[in-house]
Amino acid sequence: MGLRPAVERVAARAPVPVFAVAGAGAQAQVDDLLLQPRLHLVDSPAAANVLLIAGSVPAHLAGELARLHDGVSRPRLSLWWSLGSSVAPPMPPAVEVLDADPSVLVEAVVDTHRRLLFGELTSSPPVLPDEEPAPWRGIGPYGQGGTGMTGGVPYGRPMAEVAPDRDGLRLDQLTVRIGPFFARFPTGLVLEVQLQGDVVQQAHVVVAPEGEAAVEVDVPTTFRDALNTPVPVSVLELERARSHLRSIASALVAHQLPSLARRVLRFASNVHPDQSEDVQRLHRLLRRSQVLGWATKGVGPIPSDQLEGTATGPVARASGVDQDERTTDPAYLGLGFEPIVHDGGDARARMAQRLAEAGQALQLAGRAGDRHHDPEASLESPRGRLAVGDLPAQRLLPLLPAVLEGMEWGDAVSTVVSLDLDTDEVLALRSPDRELPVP
Amino acid sequence: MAALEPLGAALAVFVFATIALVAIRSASDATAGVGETAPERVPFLGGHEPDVHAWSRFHARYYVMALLFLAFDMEMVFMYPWAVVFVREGGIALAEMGMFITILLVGVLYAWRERALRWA
Amino acid sequence: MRAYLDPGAAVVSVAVAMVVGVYVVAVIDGTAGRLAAGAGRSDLGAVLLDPLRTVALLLTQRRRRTERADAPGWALAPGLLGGLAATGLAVVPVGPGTAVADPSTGFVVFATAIAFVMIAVFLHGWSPNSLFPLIGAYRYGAQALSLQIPFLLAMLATALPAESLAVMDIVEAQADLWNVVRQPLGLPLYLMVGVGVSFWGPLNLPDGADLIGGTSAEDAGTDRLAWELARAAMLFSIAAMGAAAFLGGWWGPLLPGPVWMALKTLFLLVVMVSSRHLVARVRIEPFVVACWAVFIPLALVNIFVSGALLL
Amino acid sequence: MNRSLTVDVLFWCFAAGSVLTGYLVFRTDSMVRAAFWLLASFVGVGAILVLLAAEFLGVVLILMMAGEMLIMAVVMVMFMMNPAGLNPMFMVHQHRFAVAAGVVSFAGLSAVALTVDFPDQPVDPAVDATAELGFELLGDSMLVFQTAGVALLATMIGAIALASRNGRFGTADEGSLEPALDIEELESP
Repeated sequence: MGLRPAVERVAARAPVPVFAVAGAGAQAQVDDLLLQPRLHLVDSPAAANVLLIAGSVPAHLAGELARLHDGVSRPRLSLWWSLGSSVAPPMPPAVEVLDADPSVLVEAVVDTHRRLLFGELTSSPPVLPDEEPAPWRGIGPYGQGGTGMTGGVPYGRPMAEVAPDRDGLRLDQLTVRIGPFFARFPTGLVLEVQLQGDVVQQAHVVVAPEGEAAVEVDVPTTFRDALNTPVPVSVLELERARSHLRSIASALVAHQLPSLARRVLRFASNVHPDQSEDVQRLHRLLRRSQVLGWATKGVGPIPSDQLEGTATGPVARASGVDQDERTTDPAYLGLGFEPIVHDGGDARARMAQRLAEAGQALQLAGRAGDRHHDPEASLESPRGRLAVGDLPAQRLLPLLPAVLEGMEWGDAVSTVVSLDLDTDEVLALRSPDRELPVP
Repeated sequence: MAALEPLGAALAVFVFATIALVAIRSASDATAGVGETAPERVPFLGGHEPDVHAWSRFHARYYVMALLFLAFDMEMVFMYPWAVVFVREGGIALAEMGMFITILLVGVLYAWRERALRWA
Repeated sequence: MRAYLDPGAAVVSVAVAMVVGVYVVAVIDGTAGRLAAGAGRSDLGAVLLDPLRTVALLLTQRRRRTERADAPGWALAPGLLGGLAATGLAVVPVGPGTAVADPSTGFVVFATAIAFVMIAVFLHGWSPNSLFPLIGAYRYGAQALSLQIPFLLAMLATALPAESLAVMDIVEAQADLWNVVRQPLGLPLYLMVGVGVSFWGPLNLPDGADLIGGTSAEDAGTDRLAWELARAAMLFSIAAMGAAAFLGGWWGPLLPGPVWMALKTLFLLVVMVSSRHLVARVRIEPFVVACWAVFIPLALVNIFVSGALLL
Repeated sequence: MNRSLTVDVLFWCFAAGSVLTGYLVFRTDSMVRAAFWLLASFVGVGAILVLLAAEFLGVVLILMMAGEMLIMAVVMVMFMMNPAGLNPMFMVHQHRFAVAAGVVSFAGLSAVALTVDFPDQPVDPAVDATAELGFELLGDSMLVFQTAGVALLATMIGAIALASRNGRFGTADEGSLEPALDIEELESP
């Protein structure tokens, strides 16, 4: 005694390592937690003590959520930040926070962690039963579960098998499903990739089976409301700028610049119509940091001819497709709106496109006065054309297999990040055969 | 034999620092409670379990670069003694090493030209 | 006769220097991060205390194993990295005739410590038997093998004027002119490689964000603590050597030598540590090509030009 | 402790360590461990070289082995069927022959070591061995040195030509014939 309580007292004042799962309707709020100095958002559950589940996580992810929970380091607890959702997570959390105010959440997380350290709360026990992935003990000549050089299930799992590759070697191919809680992907996105070394040989998107209770995309957002009711153009455009800036912030995190991401997030949360020069300054900063430079140049190119019938929005415009639903809206025409188009079609062009559009959106918001958009015209969301039953994510995801093929893993992650997929939309996707529905 | 003591001091520092860090790393074992369950030991892939062991015939695609490195590393050995006597030998040292390096740079140029350094 | 301390004194002085150095790295990182984030008022207390609190927190976190991990390798990796950092630090002289260890091959000993970092990182990534650490380990293999030659060449240029491989002589030879002036290409190359060797910021490819932590993705508690300590120590030891080899070590007006040495080390630390908040992650493949096709020729030009100027 | 005793103790530690780690290379199932045990063995040999007053050569040996053994680990993992030793296996084949070869070579080397009258010429501590090596390279051994350069160039080009599939003239296996090996057959245990 003596030393340990002292260490625990000091530890209770440290930034709390949190693994955050952003469920439906919670992505923006979870992204903003990066601004909280008393939380430390981590990418891997091993580094975390608190599992934060925000918004609603659909029931079909129960197994994965349980496995994630069991991977969190002890002492651990899970905490649910409801954010207006009434559907509790499929795994009962120890603590619930009903208030949407982030400072209340931070208080709760810090307090939970402190009580966990002081033994007032007990570390949550493993959810999954203590079962080996496959029975192996005592099997085989050495009791390791295998036979021969490559047979059996040594220590519970089989070994990988060889497959041909483009450089003529036949080496092991690892088929893994990455997601649905991979920190760089939106929650719910599961990529089944075949890796040889660090190169993606094949990737495909696994979708939740039909019939699973859907998290309806009924989480109200400005753009979903705008489908039915007229919304002031200034409100829409401010929201667009915010969304684009958030997307840039998560790209910055993926490119290992969390500090700059904080700067962008702070900008996004206080965004104001007369800040378009700040966007210029941000552009210079991103160029200098090479996020809009060699870090993304030539990564994940999507030529415009691949885009027919698939992506719309900034992804399409970054590939040189001059198409924007706002040009059909009389309110925007009155403002002299002209779509911005970049060419290049790579991750860099997509990020530059979003930054330019954020600046444009701020200008439009400043000039819009009290104009309202026309709910009859089709709606351009920050991720492309939005209509009932026509979600941008559904148009973006089919691009992934072709783009990711043959890509180094780091570039593959940059590419997925550059598509700016919406968590709510990804969580809503269903298909009968778990394959992506063809748009 | 005069030069051994400094190396001995460096060795002592190495041994001590290594042991100290291994000790720090083992510090929490003292407070460890019950063992982990099997699901707690599953490598993290984002929620899904891996189907196979990650240990495999890993396709390191930079093997050509690695072979190039082997040759170049060998060359570096010649350069240390050269650097020490460079000033005393003067122009001849410059010319000889210049020739040696030029020959080896041809190899790098060849690798670059054959695109042997790229893999993705 | 070359300078050295007896083993006990050597261990104590390096241990003290490493603890201070690691803490300074953490404080610089916190400050640079807050500046880059443009946070309004800076919270000095948090900058100074958060590193210590995080150490305490990691001490309370349970370590974690993965199924069928290489436990000895996993335990050894951070120790090896820290031992290498300490050895590198030991051969850096702090004042005229004052060094923990100044072998006549000091420069080669330092280079050896740098070269073995790849063994430590590879072991760290291989041991957990998990996909992302494994990819990180192999990626560092490519990174370290490519960095090795430019590093050795950039360092070797400083041995030319000294006519010796002893770090003390390399510093002595800079009495009139620092190597950073004599060989302007040397220091940028060295710093780039230094950031790469301690896998920091833009060159943190083995523990990168795209691999959700890479070789340390499965680390918890003291595993993570030891690894981060060792990595920061590596950064410190590289900055110290950079100050000695390029910035004239203890040479400087007015202040005593060791103070100059500390100031120069601090300066290089600020440059290297803040790179993490200024530059994005580099892509591994173009980086490998750049190392061979650009940095090696540049380092050779550096050697030959500075050599020709010496004659 | 007196100095020559320290050197003796260190020598025996490194010597025993080298032999032990060298033995462990063949006792482990994991290719990575095997490569790193071999590395440890080389480090011991390098340290012994240092104790023999060949300071530069010893340290440089250790320096070089880091890169070489990492490459060895990477390549062994690439091409061995069971790289991590998940299923235990034997690194040694033809046990009887191996034991016999080992005993014979040990006996031979010991005989040489015991019978040869080694020259006893301690190096003058004032001599800088590294500089001597440099003068040798730039003087009498100049031709050897330059030949080494050409040999290394040939190594590089040969390695690239053999190992790299892509090149200026298309892929290496264009128009080539597969060797008549049944891969599946090779892989069965």
